[in-house]
Amino acid sequence: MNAGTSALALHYLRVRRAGRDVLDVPHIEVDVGETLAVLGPNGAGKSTLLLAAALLLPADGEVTIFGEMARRGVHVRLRRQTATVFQDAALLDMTVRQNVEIALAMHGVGGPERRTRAEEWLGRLGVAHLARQRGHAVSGGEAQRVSLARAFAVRPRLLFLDEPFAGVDHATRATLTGELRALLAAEGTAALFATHDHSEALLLAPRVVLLDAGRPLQVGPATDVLARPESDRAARFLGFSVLGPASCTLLGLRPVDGVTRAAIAPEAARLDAGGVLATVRRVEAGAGAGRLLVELASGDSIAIARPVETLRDASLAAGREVRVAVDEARVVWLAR
Amino acid sequence: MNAGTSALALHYLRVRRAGRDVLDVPHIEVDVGETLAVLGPNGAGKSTLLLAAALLLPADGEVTIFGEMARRGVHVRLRRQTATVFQDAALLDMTVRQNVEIALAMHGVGGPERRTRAEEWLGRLGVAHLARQRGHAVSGGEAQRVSLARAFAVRPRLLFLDEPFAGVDHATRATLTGELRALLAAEGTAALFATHDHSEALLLAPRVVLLDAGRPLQVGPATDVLARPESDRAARFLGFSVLGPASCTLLGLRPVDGVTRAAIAPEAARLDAGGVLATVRRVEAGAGAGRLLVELASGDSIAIARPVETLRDASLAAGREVRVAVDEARVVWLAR
Amino acid sequence: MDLLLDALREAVRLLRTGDGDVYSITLRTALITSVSTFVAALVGLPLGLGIALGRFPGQRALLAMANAGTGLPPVVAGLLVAVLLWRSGPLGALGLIYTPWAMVIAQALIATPLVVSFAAAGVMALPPALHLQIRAMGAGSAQYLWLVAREARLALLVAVMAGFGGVVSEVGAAMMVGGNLAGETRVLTTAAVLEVNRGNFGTALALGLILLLFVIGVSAVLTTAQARVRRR
Amino acid sequence: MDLLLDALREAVRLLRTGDGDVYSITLRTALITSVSTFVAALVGLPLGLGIALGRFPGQRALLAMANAGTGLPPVVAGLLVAVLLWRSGPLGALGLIYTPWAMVIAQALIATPLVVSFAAAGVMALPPALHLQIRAMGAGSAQYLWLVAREARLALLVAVMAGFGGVVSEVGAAMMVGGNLAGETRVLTTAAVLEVNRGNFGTALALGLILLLFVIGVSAVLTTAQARVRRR
Amino acid sequence: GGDTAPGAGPAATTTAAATTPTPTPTAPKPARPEVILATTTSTQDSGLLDVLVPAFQKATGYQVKVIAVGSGAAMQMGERGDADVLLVHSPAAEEKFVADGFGVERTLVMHNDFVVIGPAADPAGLKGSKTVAEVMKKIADKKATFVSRGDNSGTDVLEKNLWKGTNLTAPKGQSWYLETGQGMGATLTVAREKQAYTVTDRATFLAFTGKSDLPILLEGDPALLNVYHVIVPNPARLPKTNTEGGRAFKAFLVSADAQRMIGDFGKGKYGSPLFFADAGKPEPVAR
Ligand SMILES: Nc1ncnc2c1ncn2[C@@H]1O[C@H](COP(=O)(O)OP(=O)(O)OP(=O)(O)O)[C@@H](O)[C@H]1O
Ligand SMILES: Nc1ncnc2c1ncn2[C@@H]1O[C@H](COP(=O)(O)OP(=O)(O)OP(=O)(O)O)[C@@H](O)[C@H]1O
Ligand SMILES: [Mg+2]
Ligand SMILES: [Mg+2]
Repeated sequence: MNAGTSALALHYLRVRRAGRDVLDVPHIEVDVGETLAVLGPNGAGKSTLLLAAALLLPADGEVTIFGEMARRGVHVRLRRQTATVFQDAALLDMTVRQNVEIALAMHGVGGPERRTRAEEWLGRLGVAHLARQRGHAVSGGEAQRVSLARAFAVRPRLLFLDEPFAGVDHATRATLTGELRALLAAEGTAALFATHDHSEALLLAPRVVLLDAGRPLQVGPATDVLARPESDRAARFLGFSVLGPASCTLLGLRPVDGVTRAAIAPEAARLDAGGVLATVRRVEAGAGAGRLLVELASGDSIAIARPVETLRDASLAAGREVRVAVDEARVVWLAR
Repeated sequence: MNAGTSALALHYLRVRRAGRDVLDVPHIEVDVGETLAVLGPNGAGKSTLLLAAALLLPADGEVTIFGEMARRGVHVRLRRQTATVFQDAALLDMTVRQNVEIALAMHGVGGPERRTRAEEWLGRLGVAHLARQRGHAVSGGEAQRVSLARAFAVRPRLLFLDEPFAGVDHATRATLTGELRALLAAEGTAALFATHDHSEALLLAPRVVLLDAGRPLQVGPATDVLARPESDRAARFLGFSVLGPASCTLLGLRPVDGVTRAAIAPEAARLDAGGVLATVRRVEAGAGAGRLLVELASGDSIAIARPVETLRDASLAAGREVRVAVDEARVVWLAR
Repeated sequence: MDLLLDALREAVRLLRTGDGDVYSITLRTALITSVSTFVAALVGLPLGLGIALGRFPGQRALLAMANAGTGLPPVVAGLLVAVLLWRSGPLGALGLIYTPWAMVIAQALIATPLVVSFAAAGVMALPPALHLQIRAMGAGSAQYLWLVAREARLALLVAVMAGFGGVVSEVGAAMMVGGNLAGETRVLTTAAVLEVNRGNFGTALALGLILLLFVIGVSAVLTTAQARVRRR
Repeated sequence: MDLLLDALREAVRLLRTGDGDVYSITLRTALITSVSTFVAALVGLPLGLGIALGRFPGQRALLAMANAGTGLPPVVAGLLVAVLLWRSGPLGALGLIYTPWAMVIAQALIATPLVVSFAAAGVMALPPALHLQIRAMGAGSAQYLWLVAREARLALLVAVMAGFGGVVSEVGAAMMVGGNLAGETRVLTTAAVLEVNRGNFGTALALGLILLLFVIGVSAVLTTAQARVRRR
Repeated sequence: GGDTAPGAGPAATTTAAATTPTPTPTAPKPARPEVILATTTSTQDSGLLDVLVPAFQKATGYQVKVIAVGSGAAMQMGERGDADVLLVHSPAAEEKFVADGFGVERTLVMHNDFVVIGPAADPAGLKGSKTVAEVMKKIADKKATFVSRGDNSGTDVLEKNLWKGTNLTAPKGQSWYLETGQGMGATLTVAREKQAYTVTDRATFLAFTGKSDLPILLEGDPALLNVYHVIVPNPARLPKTNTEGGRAFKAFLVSADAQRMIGDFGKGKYGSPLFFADAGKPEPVAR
């Protein structure tokens, strides 16, 4: 590990909570200026990972921030190089502007500049009009935005972002992701970024780590990991349908090298008059996309991407028979 | 208003908070078995609307639930026909299962059935393994799921859902939206559903109301409202780019009936070698989609949908020159 | 300083030999203070909850009274109860003066405002969202109160301990309405005062130490509960 | 019952005429209890915060001591301080016994555990996420303590009021170390006890009422702060 | 004059100071002005000290700190050197105090007397009895409720002696024998409420007149004499004490002025004095 290029290095990081190992990470590293996205199902340990890395949760193992290993006495100094946006943005019981100013004060920013910088960032996050409102009297998304303003305003070298856009409305979210990306690049800020949104991960992070049950499941370039899961669990979490040998045969998919399980992205499946017969189970939606869940004769289910506008069509009602085809080129074969 | 068909009717509902009118709704009605989605930017008043409708926040005006007007003394009885999932799921300081059971107890469900029903619903929401964990010791998304289990378990006739899937991972979210839709249909449950996700609104709600600054901006069928905003504000909130006359001319768009402002969905714009010259401002992402924000010579910006995988391409770096075209058939002309 | 050592030795001696009725006095102290604390909790906890949660006229006045009542001098409380219970008083016929019951009444009068004030403060400190959650589940008034109390249980325990601490240490009311009658209404505090008056400061301190032992035992319940919550 | 009316009338008379030095006694009461409460707050608030927040050996023992100390009988506290301050005691040379300073010391000893215990309980009741938020902002120890204290300010006010209530109403320590000297260490409670001993129950009650008036005035600060928070 | 009513409230201090004729101050400001007087509750509760102390302070410039406790506690303070002068009424204990070398210059100041009071109905039939021995025997025989202070005060010691005088076993522990462990005032209140017999000093009893409905059933027996002495702690044994101040107060108590004030105290309010000045008289023998 090179002190000059590593913003954050975690070694054999373990957290026990309520008697369970909720985090067990052999090694994760974030380079200076790099953004690493953390994806994983609910309860995977994303928040735990961020808190432990931000030195906010006692953990076994080593946390190294810009080359300096965290140990008693240096925590505050190390934390001042970072800023954290929590999943549940909790503002202090003071005005919104003071909430930002207080963080600036801790980073040694002088009085007059505190105020201008606080107002600047509240403005950039579209909550300048709330500056004099009390921190407890804002809406969920507003609190999230103030929390982002607070984190950005201190100009940290390393950012911990825990689903920071979860409660933010879509128009603002798009703007914010765009600004965040520009900002991180301009300031050379590193970030560890927990999210459930693949598009955000793809935009912001060159690399992602998939976390599951506290352990890294897959690490790599964002486009690779999201498009090519390496295990059943990863595939299912990423929204792929996992098919066994019977289904593969049914769909005419020829496995490579004796591997028999196929992961199929919803976009790789389509309704096709020439396809295999299947029964509609239900329609699903989320994250801007629609999916039709159908069951094959083999018993496996397969999700098919559908335009959201068609989701309420009566032709897709549960129990209907449809014909399904899969784009063989886009099938991901699972070794495990 | 017909008592037999109306699940929820709000009349001249007003809420003041910290000296501001944060909600001012002349009339909103949800039919028995119907789902109405509430969309709106952060701070629009969605949560306030739900809380006031659920009789949890003092408000001026009338709230009628299944034909019975809320007034002193009947609140508890009316509330027992409803269930609410809050934006910030707060569990009580008892085990997860007890959190569900206690709600069932309030709805008069007997001891042994309480337990089976609680376990059934925790299972359906994928958090059965947490049944014995304390309510304060679960992750954000887990708490959200328990909160959903608690709401569904009581089999309400009217559901208030405040961004219930915001912290839920995508795979689960897809499953849950699908199940929720089936459930609402099967049980004839009505719902008032605040969300930021258009796909969820389109899947679950035949009708949506756009809320802005506490006031309904536009109400109608989900596909209409989301595809055809009627005002600048609605258009911008829904992710449309709003262009003035100069830009329209530049792009060769001919306004209908002297109206001069065009709202353009990101999907209606594309990069096109034969298009108009524009400068890349930045890339954005969110809700599963990517967008390229470019600036026209006229000064207006326009967002163009892009596949998420391409968002980090160097060719889209800020400052680059691109050529843009708009699909005239998909332009929405704004009267105001 | 020697006095402190003497007192310690004397405390051990008293506890070993049971001299000076120290066991029966301690038992009586335990009984009387438990009953007064219990009564105060029974009255004070619902009142404190009600004041913190309800919206009714006079609520603020009640809170103000309870807050002020935490400074009610025991001797004044004792005098008030004595005036009622004396033979010449309106309740004189009950013959309660100089009985443990009189002490219970006076001490409950002292402890109740303490319980009310601290219970109300504790309940007001709960997160506002909690109340909405509980109401949203369809809680009736009783269920609502019960669940809020359950969430505030540590604060309510603190409130009850405040009441207990107030009565176990007070002497003015116990003297005034109990009369410090040997074998009947003599408790550890009044016995200690007696020893002070007798000039037996060592014995007085010894009795104080025994009282503290008792209080430590009782308050360990609170400390343990707090430690458990803190560990999470 | 007549006694109560008499007492009321007497209280009014005392306040109108200023007889019996009632104003100077009230002023002295205010001064002594404020200083003791201030000292107790100065010592107790940081201790309470530290116990609630820190992780150090002996923390639980300290909490247990503070919790138990809320039941420390004033007369025992008074005796302890007296033993130190008597001429024959180790600090006798300071000549503090039977001065207001002695009362301040004894009362601070009584109030400090109250402040510590209630401050700790109040801080422990803060939402756990708050601590993370503050630390995440890069707070040093002092900034952390300050911000936590700021968030818990109402609970800390309650704790200080508990200390104040404890000393303003107590009489054992004030008598023991102050000596109830007219014009020097006589405060409202000790004056009331003197009147009780003299059989002037009406005057005693009147003094008690005046004390209550004073306490109501002081505790109004708390009630007002609570009402403001509640309105949100 | 010295007719300030006992129990006139804290006002006594100021009014008394204003109206007491003061001897011309001759002494210069004392080197150690603070004098701690340990005394019994009866001198304080009756209001006598509210008259004497200001006069002394005015005359001499000393500051007296009156610590009113039981005689037992007062002598404890004396033994430790925490008092500069004692005014007490527990002769046997006083003699032991002096004999043990803790006190010097024990001087007679005043006396009043104890009385036996009880319910008007007089269930034990004390009325008409001539001696206190007779009275105590009747109470014991009838097992009539009797309230004792039980606090080692002068009064308490005397009362305990009265039982011994009748050759009865000590009544402690008998169900009819209540020990309050409190001062005289509180004990009078208990006796009133319990409609019980008790022994009280006349000063406190008179101060409580109107608040106690128990009549005097026996008085005048020489055995009921209540004698107050002033004692100065032994400076050789207790060097830290303010002997000078203690002696000054002693001298004041036996001065003609103070003796007159003592003799006049309470006359106006109760028609009879509460104390009888005794300075210079021989030690009373009957006890
Ligand atoms: N305070 C706590 N005490 C004990 N266990 C906890 C606590 N908080 C979380 N957990 C458990 O730790 C595990 C990891 O939680 P964590 O909050 O890190 O998950 P997450 O990946 O952030 O999930 P989400 O997507 O829901 O935010 C979960 O199984 C959860 O139940
Ligand atoms: N407790 C409060 N006191 C005063 N004002 C409040 C309070 N809570 C919210 N507000 C204000 O009320 C308005 C509406 O808030 P509300 O929570 O209803 O918004 P929302 O539409 O749910 O937003 P979001 O998408 O962020 O959840 C906002 O402007 C907010 O600042
Ligand atoms: Mg999380
Ligand atoms: Mg909201």
